[in-house]
Amino acid sequence: MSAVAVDTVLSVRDVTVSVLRGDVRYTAVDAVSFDVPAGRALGLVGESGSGKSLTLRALMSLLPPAARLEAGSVHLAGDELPRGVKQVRRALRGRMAMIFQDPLSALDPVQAVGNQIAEVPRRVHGRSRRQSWERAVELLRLVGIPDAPRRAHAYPHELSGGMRQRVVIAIALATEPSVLLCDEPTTALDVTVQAQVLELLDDLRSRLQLAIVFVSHDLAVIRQLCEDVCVMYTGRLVETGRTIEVLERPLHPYTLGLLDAIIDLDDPVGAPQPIPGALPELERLPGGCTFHPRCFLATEECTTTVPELSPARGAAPDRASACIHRDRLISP
Amino acid sequence: MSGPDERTLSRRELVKVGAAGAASVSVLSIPGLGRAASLGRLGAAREDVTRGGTLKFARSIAPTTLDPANTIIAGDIYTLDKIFEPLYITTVAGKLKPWLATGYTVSKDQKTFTFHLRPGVKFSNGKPLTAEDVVFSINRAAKDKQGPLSFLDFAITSLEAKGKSKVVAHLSSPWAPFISDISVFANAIMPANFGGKSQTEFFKNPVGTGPFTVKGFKPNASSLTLKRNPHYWQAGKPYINAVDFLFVDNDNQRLLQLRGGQVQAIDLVPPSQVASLKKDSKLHVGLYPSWQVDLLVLNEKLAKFADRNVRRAITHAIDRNALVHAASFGTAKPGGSFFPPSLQYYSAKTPTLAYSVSAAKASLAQSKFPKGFSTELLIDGGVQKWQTFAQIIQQQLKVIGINVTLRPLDHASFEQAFQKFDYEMFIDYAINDITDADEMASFEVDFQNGGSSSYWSSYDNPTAINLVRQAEAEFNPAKRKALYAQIQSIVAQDAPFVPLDYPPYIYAMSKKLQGFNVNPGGAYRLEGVWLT
Amino acid sequence: MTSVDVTAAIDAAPVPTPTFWRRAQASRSLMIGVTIVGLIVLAAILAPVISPYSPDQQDLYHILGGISSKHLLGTDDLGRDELSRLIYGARTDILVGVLAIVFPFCFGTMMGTIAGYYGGRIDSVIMRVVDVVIAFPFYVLVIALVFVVGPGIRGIFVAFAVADWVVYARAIRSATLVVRESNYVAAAQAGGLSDARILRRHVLPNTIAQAIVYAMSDIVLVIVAVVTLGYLGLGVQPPTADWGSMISAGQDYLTTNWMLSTLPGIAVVITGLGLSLIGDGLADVLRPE
Amino acid sequence: MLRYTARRLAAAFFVAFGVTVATFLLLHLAPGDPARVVLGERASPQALAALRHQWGLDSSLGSQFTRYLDGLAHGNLGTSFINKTSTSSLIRDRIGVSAALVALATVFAVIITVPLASFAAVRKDRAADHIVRALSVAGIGFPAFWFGIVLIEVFALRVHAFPVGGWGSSTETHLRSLVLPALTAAFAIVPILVRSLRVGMIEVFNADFVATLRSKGLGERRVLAHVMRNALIPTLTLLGINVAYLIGSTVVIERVFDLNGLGSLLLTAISQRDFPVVQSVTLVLAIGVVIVNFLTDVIAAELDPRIRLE
Repeated sequence: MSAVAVDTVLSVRDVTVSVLRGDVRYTAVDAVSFDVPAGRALGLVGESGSGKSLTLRALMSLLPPAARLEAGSVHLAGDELPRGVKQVRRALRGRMAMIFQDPLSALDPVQAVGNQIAEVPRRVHGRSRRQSWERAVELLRLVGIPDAPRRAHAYPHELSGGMRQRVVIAIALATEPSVLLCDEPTTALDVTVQAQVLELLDDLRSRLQLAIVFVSHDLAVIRQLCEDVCVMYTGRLVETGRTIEVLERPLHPYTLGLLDAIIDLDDPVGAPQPIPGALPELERLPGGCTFHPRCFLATEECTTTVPELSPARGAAPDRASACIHRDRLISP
Repeated sequence: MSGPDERTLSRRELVKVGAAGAASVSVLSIPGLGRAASLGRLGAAREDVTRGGTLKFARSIAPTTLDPANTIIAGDIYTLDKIFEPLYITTVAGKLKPWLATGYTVSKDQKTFTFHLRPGVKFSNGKPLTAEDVVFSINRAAKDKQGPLSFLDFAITSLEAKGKSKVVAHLSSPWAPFISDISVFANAIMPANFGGKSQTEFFKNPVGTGPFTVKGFKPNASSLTLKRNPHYWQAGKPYINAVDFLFVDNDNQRLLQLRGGQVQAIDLVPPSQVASLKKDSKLHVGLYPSWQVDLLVLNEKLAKFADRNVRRAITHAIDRNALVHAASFGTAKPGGSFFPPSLQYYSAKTPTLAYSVSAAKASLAQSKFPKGFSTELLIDGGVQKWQTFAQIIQQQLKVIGINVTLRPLDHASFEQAFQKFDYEMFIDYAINDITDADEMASFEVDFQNGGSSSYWSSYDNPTAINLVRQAEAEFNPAKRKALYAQIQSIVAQDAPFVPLDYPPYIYAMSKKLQGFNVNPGGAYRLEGVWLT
Repeated sequence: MTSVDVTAAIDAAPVPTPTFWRRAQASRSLMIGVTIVGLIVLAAILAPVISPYSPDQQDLYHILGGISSKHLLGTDDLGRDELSRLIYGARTDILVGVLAIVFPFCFGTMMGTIAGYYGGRIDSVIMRVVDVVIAFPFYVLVIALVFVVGPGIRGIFVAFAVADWVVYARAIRSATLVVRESNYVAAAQAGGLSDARILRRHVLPNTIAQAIVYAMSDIVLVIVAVVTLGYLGLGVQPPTADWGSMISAGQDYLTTNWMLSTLPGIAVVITGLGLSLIGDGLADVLRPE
Repeated sequence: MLRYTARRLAAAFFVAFGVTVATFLLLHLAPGDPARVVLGERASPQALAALRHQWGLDSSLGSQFTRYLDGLAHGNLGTSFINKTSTSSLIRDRIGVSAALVALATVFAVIITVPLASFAAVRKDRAADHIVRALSVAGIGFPAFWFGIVLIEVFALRVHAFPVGGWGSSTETHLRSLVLPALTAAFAIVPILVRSLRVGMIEVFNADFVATLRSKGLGERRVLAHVMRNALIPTLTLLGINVAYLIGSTVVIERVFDLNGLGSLLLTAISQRDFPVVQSVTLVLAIGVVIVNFLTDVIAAELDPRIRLE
C-alpha cells in the first residue's frame, strides 16, 4: 500500500470488524483500507449487508453492541486515532461527523431541531446559549433551509424528509468537521429531493473543503458526487478507482453485475440482467473468492484462492481489483 | 311479696356484701372515720413502679359512644370505664368493692339504701363529686328506658341527695342484686346536668372521676388517646401519662402489631395463637377467668327456630367438645348450661343436651322440618374464632340436613343486624358484667324486662321468666341457687341458644407492661399499670 | 440518467435474523406453559379421583397437623386435608377463572369488531362506554359489583362480565382497524359480500388471535382477582375450597404452620406463570413475521 | 398544546360524567331495598316509606339523578347510613392516606421499573434480560396482598425496620408506615411496567438519533439525558394506563396493612351495606383515575410534541 499522501485527511488501514451471531464471531469487514483527500468524495458501494455501513460506524466508534473492531488503524490529518470508544469520540470532536440514512429516526423526536444543532456549540464548544442558537440558525441557512429562524423551533416530525436530512447535515456541520461520513443519506428520499441533497453535499464539499465518504448502493448517486469509488462485497473491497473509470470499465465481475442490473436509459434495448443468486449470509461465506458461486468467470481456482486487491495491468495507475481473472475483463 | 325476717335478711345481705366486697369494714364505718383507711388502701401509689410513658393498646372494636347508659358494646364499655366510675366496682377476684362510695347502710325493709360518698373525689375538671351528681347519673341510667341495661335499675323508684355526701335510693321492692347492679358501668357517675353542657357536647369532651380523660371524641375513629386525669382521687395514679387505643378489627393485624413492637397490648387474642405467643420471650399472654359464654343464638321469630325440636336437634348436633378442642386450643371449656361455671349460682347438674347425631336426627324427625332446611349464620367476620366456629357448625349441621351459608359482617353491622332481628342464627358472646348472676338470667331469659328480648332470640317462656323474677326478690342464697338451677334446667331443655363454650379473656402484652389485670366481667383498669 | 436502486433488481438480500432461535424459544415457553397448566387442569379435573380426602371433611381432633403419611401436606385449622383442599382449590379457581372470561371475551370481541369495522358513530359510542368502564379502577369496580350482586361466585361472574370486556373490545378494535384497510377486505366488499360474512370469514379470523393471546394473561388476572376477593371474604364462600380463602385463613398460622398460607400462594403463582408462558408463547408464534 | 389540552380536558369531562352516571346507577342496580337494609326486617311500612322519601327513593330515576348531580355540584356526596355523617367528610378524612399511598407506590414503581427495564434493554437477549423477563412473567400471577404478607413477615417482624401496619401519628411515622404498603402496591404493576418499558427502551436505544448524538461529539451523560427523556414518555403513558389498576390494588393493600384510607372505607362500607359511602368512594376513586389520566396525557404531550397531533 502506498504511503499516506500529504493532502490526505482520512486514511483507513486494514479496518476489520467482527459480528457476534449466536455464540460465534464472524468477520463482517475484512481489512478495508482507503484514503480520502480534503475536498474529495469517496463512494463506498455495495449491496445491503456488504459491510459498508459497518465500516463507517467503525470509523466513528458507533458499532452496534454485537459488533467489534478487531484490527486496523485510522489516521485523521496524519494523527492516528486512539483505541477505546471514549478516546476515539473525544479525538473525533470537530474533525469527523456522520449523517444517516433515515433522517427522521436520526433526530431526537422530542427536541426542536434548533436545539439539536445548538447543542453542539453549547456543549462541545462551550459557547453561550445565544451564540449557539445563532450558530444553529446560521447552519440551517447554510444547508439551504428557507426561513431558518422560524424553522429552528420546529420538531423533526413537522419537517419534510429533505428538510430533515438538511437538519442532520447541519448538525454534522456544527461540529466543524474536516471529514463527513454519509451513510446512504439519500436512500429514504424522493428522487428530486435526493438530487437537491446531493447538490448541497457537493457544494459543501467544495466550499468547506470537506473530505466525504459516501456510502450507497446506488451507482448513479455515487457517479454524481464521488470522484473515487470503492466497491465492497461481503466485507471486502473488491474494486477501487476513479468513479468514471470504474463505471466505464469495471475490472471485477461483481461491479459488472451491478452495472448490468441497472436499466441503462442510454441503451433501452439491453434489458437489465440481475446477478444470479443472493448475497451469502455471514455464517455461510463460501471459501476462496466469496463471489464465485454467482460469478460467470468462476473457475476451480476461484473456489480456493482468496484474491488480493491489486493494481490491474493496462489500466489507470490507481485502479485495483480483487479478481484473479481481472485481465480478462480488460477489453476494449 | 312476703318478706322473710327482716333482721336475718339484713344480716345476710351484709354478710353477702361483706363476703363479696374487700371493704366490709368500710361498709359500716362512718365516712369520716373510714376516710384515712379507705383512701390509704385504695389510693396507695406504689413507689417501686416506673412512671410516665404512653401505653399503646390495640383493640378490636372502636367505640361508637362514651355514654355509659346507652351501650352494651365492649368497644364502648372498656373505653368509657376509664373515664367514668360507679359507686362500686367488681375486683379482679370477682368481688364487689366500694369505689366512689365508701359504703352504704340499708333500712330494715331492704327498700332504702343510703350510700356514703368517698370524700376528696374530684372530677377531671377539678370540681368535687357531690351527691347531686350521683342522683343525676343513676337517675339517667335508670329512667332512660332506651338504655339496654336500664333493666338492672328496674327496682329503683327514686333517688335523693342528702347533703353533699349521701345518696338515698328508694326501691319498689326488696332487690337482691341491688349493689351488684349499682356497680355496672351504666351506673357510672358524671357531673349533674352534664356540668351545664348539652349531652352531645358532653360526650365529645366527657368529664368523669376516672383515671383518664378524653378530648374531642369521634365515633368509629381509628385511634383514641386517653390522657392522665391530674385530679384523679387515687393520689399518684395513674402511673402512665396516656393510653393510645388503636382500633384494629383484624385479629391477625393486631397480633402482628404486637409482635412488631408497635403496641404493648392487644385484646381478643385468637386462642389458636396462644401457644405460639407464649414462646415469644418478649411477650406475656394473659388468660383471665371470665363470666362469659359463647352462644349460637336461634331466631325464634322464624318458624323453623320457633320449633323446639329443631332447636334441640341443633344443640344435639353440635359437638362442643370437638369445637373447643379445635377452636379454643385448650383455653376454654365446652358449653353446657347458659351460665358459665365460674358464675354465681351455676348448676353443674343442669341436664344439658349432649352431642349425639342420632339424637339430633331424632329430634329433627319429630319437628315440622324433618328433612332439614337451609339457613344463614351471621357472624362478626373480623374475629377469627367466630369464623372457625361458624365453619365447624356449618359442617356439623350439614350432617343432619341443615345447610348453612355464612354471612360475615363487620362488627358494627353485625351488632345492628341481630339487634334488628335481621338474622336467622348468629354467634356472639354474653358476659355477666357484674357479680350477681341476675344480669345474665334477665338478659337471656326475661323476654320482657331483660332488655334484649332474650338475647334477641325472642325466647319467651313464662315459667322461666317467673323464676327469674322470684330469684331477684329472694335473699336466701340457697333458695336463689335452687331457683337458678331450675332456670338453667328449663333453658337447657328449651335450647333457645346453644352455649358453645366458656372461654377466658385472652390478652397478650409486652413484658414491659406491668400490673395489667382483667376482672371476670371483662373490665380492666389502667390506673395501676406501668411500663418498665 | 442511469438509475436506480441495485437492490431492487438483485434478489432481496436476506436479513439474517435469528429466526430459529426465537421460534425455539417461543415454542419452549409455550411448551413449559402448556405442561404446567395441563398438569394443574388435569389435577383439577381428576380432583375427586386423586384427592385423598373430601376437601370439606373436618377432623377437629387433628387440626394443624404437620406432614404425615396420612396427610401429605398436613391439615388446616379445621383438620381438613391440605392437599385435597389445594386440588379442589385448583378446581374452583381455574373453573371460575375460565368461566369468568367467557362473556368478556365474546362480548368484548363482538363490540371491538363492530366498533372497528363500522367506525363512525357506532365506534365512538362503544369506545366512550369503554373509556368510562376503564376509568374505574379494576378492583374497585369488581368489589363494588360484588357488593351489588352479593359475594360468591355469581358476584364474581357479574363483576367480570361488566369490568373485563372493555380490554378485549379495545384490542380487537385496533386489530380490526388494520384488517379493514387491507386489500382482501376491500375485495370482499367490492364483491358484494354481506358484512356479516366479511366479518366472519375475513375479519375475525385475522383478529381473534390477539384476543386469544390476551385471554391467557386475562385468566391469570382473573384468578388473582378471585383469590384476592377470597382474601377479602367477598369471593368464593366457605366451605368451598379456594386458594384465596386458604391464603387468608392460613395467614393466622404463618409463624406456626407457614405452609397453610404459602402453598396456595405458590399454587397461584405457578398457575399464573404457566398461563403467562402460554400467552407469551402464543403471541410469539402467532405474531406475523 | 393549548388545543390539545382543551381536547383532553373535554374528553376527561365526558368520561367523568359517564363515571358519575355509572356510579349513580350502581345504587339502583343493587337488589334489596336500602331502606329495609338500614331499618331492619321489623321496620314498619310507615318508617320505610319515610326513609325512602327522605332519601328520595320514591321519586323517578330522572329526578333522583338530577338531585344527585345537584348535590355533587355542591360538594354533597350524600350521608352515610351507618355513621350518619356526610360521606364527603368521611372521604376527606381518609383521602390523604390513599393519595399518599398511591403517590409513593408510583414513585417506587418508577424507581424499580426504570433500572430493571433499562438493564434488561441494554443487555437484550443476555442472561440478565432473560431473568428480568422471567421475573416479570411470574410476577403477573402473584397476588399483591400475598406479597404484602411476606413483606410484613420479613421487614416488620423479623427485621423491625417498618411497622406491620397502621398509620402512625407523625409525618415521619406516616412515611414509615407507608413504605411496605407502597412497595406492595408498586409490586402490583411493576411486572407489567417492566415488560412494556423494556420494549420501549430497546426501541430508543436502537434509534439512530442516539448515534447522531454520539457523532455530534456529546458526552455519554448528555446522550443518556436524551435517551431518558425519550424513554420517559412511554413510561409516563404506561403509568397513566396502569394507575387505575394501582389504585384498585391499594384497596386490598390498605386492608393488609390496616391503613385507614379510601380502600378500607370502601370495604367497610361494603360489609355494612352503606350504599352512599360505597357510591361516593367508587366515584371519587374513578374520578381520581380520570384526573391522573388527564395529567399524564398532558405531561406526555408536553414532553413529546408528536402526541399533540393525534
